[in-house]
Amino acid sequence: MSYLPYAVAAWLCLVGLAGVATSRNLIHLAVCLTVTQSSSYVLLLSVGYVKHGKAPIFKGVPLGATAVDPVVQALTLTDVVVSVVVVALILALALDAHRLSGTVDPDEIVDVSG
Amino acid sequence: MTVASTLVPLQAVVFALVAIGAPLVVLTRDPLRQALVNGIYGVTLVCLFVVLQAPDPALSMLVVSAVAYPLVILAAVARVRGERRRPKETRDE
Amino acid sequence: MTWIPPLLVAIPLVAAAVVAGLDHITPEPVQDALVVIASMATTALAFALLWHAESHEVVHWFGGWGTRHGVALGVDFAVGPLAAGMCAVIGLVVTLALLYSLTFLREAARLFDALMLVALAAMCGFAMSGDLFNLFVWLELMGVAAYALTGFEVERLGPVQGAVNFAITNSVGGYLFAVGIALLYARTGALNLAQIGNTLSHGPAGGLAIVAMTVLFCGLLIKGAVVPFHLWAADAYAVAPAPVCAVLGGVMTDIGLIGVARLYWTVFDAPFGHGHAVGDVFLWLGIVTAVLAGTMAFLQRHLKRMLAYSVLCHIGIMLAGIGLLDSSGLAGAELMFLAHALLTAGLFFVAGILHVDHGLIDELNLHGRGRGSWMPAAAWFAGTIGLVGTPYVGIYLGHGLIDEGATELGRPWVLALLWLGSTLAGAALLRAGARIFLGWGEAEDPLLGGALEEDPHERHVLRPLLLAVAVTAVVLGAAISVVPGLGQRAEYAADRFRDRAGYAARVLRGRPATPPQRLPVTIRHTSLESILYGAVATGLALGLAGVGLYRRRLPPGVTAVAQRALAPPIQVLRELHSGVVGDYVTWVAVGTAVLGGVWALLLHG
Amino acid sequence: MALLAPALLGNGALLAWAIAGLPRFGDYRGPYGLVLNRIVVPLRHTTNVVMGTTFDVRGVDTMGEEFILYASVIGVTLLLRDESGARRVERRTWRLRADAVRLVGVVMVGGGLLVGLWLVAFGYITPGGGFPGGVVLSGAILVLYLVGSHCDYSPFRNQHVLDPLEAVGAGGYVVTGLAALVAGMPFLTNLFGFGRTGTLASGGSIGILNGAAGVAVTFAMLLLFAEFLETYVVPLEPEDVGS
Repeated sequence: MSYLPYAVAAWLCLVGLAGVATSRNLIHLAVCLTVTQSSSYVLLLSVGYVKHGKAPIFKGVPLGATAVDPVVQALTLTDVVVSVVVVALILALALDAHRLSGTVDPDEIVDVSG
Repeated sequence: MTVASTLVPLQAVVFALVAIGAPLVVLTRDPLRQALVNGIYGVTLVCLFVVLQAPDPALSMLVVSAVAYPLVILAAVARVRGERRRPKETRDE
Repeated sequence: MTWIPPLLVAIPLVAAAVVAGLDHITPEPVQDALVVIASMATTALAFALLWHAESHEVVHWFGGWGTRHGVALGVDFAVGPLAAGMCAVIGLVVTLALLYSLTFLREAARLFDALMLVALAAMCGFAMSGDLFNLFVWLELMGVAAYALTGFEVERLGPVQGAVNFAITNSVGGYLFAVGIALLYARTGALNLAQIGNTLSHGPAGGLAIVAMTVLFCGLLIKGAVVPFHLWAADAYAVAPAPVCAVLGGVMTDIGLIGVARLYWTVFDAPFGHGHAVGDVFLWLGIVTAVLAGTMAFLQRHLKRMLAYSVLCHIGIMLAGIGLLDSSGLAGAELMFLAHALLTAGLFFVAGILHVDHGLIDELNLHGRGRGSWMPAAAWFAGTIGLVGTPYVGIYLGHGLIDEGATELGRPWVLALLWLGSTLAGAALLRAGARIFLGWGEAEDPLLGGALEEDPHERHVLRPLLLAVAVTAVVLGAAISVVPGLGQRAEYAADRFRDRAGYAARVLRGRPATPPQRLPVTIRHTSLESILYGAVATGLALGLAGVGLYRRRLPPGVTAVAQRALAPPIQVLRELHSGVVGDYVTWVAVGTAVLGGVWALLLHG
Repeated sequence: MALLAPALLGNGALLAWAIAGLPRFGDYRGPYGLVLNRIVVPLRHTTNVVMGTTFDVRGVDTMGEEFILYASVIGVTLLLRDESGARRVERRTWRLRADAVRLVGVVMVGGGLLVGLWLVAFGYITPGGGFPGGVVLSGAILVLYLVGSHCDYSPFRNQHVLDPLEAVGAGGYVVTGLAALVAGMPFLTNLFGFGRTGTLASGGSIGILNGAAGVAVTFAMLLLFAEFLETYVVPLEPEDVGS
């Protein structure tokens, strides 16, 4: 059971990747990307967890109390912003694709290949 | 060192919920319904962050899955649905 | 001088904020001046940094948070001569591209300028950073700017497709990188590269380190567009406006390789440096990339797509140089980066000029139309010769140093394969030049496939400015091989870059760098072998270009045999580059699994 | 593609191998986070170590993050711009008329603004901070425009106002960092007095950077929403007849 958190993170990564690779709709694909990315924050927060630790916020808590790692939380904050940004950009591109070709299917917007 | 699991039951349950939520998001192929499922998945992630003692990421995740994702995704879905499908522009091959 | 590194990031970022924020308010000339001055100032500071970094390691701890008992508290930029040189060239190419776009892209110019400046800051930050997560931040920042710049021409489907493929594959790469960060952090409890390396040098490496290395390197190889992670690159580079292509193809692709080298020699050299398994995988990936991309370049008729494959070809050669894991190879890769960045940018600029003149970007459609425009023609041919590696021109010196490294390592066959790559790519560019500027060859060639849609026509440009920028880039790039003393300095820089323990001591304990012995200021000479290879490659490239132009004049027997032998593989190659992003992501998954498997077999046990 | 399943299996095997080498869940041994938990509060007087890390110890990462957001707003604006005049059509205004809806809206706006400001203001003492606060604020301001019957959609779209504000947020972050450099200290050095632990005046420049991030995020999100909603608002008439 001690490895369940990491296994969940790996699972999210694979599920998201499968979704991205098979998606036929750019809006759906963008959301699948966020699932892939959620893997990285689940992994980060899991590796920084300390047994019986409290949040690293020392208001009304004596300094030196057992607390979980603050660094992974700071990294997760950045990661969350990145995922919003990527979704916004891909959706903007999806709207462009729809305006130009009437479809948001990545297989059908192929203009260049080879 | 105890051999017993370091994972408390509450945490195990939330991890399991997240693990179940992810394939549901991916397998919901209809974007509108997916936005809904993704919102629920976001809430499970928020719960996960809370039980991992990470209130700051939990708040960020909460506002992202309650405000940012729905607004942007629904606007995109509405636009794609609302406009009648235009014929693919002809290009000289 | 430790105040310089943060400025290379801060100046372009502030300028980007001001330019985009004050759009509609300040007059256009002021904005233009601001953009160009910010970029030039960044470049000038990067050169000053290069000067200083030769005898010092310039370490800047942000916020003054240094180290405590060997634990890095904050984030650092640690700059040696190699990183400083990268920043200088990045600044130079971006500045040239911004000058070029002053009249080339009038519409939505502010947004364009702001994104270019953001990309400049992100690339410099990436080249200098000494912190694993900080690398990720810069990687994502340059990505976001680049996706939008690729889709700049929103009225055509091609750019949208290119930007979609670019954004999705590179985002997946970013997530792989993030997973790698989490794994290494769990193992070492550190984010500072030097500290991670120190921790990993104790005790067995184990599967965790192998997998972490795999996902981190795969993330970077996606950015670096190395086979099989390269599929997005041609789609993206063929559709972006010429100045954007110059930046993406000239310097941003190479960023992935800078990351690979940095991570290898600060972190993974510690657990895996005793063998050659990591390097050999890079070497093979590089060779396959060089030959495959060279072949693909030869099969293109769209100039920018051809140049994109030429970029990938040289990326492959540079990766092979890094994969030799010695100073000659790394120095060769660096010198090749300098020349290749400027020459590629120059050729993209020339392609932009052709487009301005004729509204066309297709080799066959442009057949004979470039007759009489001798300046663009001269720039094109000079750039092409520089990219083949003709002795003492352009990338030659880099090629020669990589040759030396391979020979010392007892792998002389590497030379032939790498030279084959640049020959193929060079032949394609020569063929296009001959067809366009000299009107040689036939106006139809089914080998090259169907025509792609032409870009919209940009008319109101200051053509002399475009030409001046293009010629400057080509001349600077072609001269890299004969700059006195540059080769020796690159070797010294590579020595310092590869010294993991020394880097860790300089970063974590503030030990000063040992300044080099007086380095000679003479042209670095190369082995006789390289001169021969260079000469043969040039001849072969000319010959192949001729075959490309006058294929139908070959004896019918030869054509038939060639047709039968080559048609099926060419067909397979074209189908692999399908333009469908789902396939690309599948290839990313395949590549990661295979690389991880290979390293697991070679390194475990 | 038939290759996908085996490739994902391979990746799964790799990840499983890596996981086997990880310390057991809950066994984080540092050193990085444990050191920061010990030193940030005494050195900076902020009780929220995560925010102390985000805006001070690793402040440069957050600067990059603000610009990732900034670049994406510019990028989305670039991608969704109307290049061809032919497609330029009158924007439909977005007005909600039912009073009950508006009442709900006003309550939401009030609550949203309060929550957002609170999150930004106290972020470095208790959980919160510039990013979640900014997103909530932008949501509240968006609702404000939707319920306000007199202000139609267009002033909200007015980039002459929003662009500079966003730039002030993102640029302000860098300028705060540069101020330290000008003073002869490393970039982003915390120059100010650190105040009493656990109060608003604690943390020195953490508060300034947090505020800058809040401003940047608020207006970045507003611009982002505006771009997407505007695209949505374009009417469905066959505007491209004859073009």
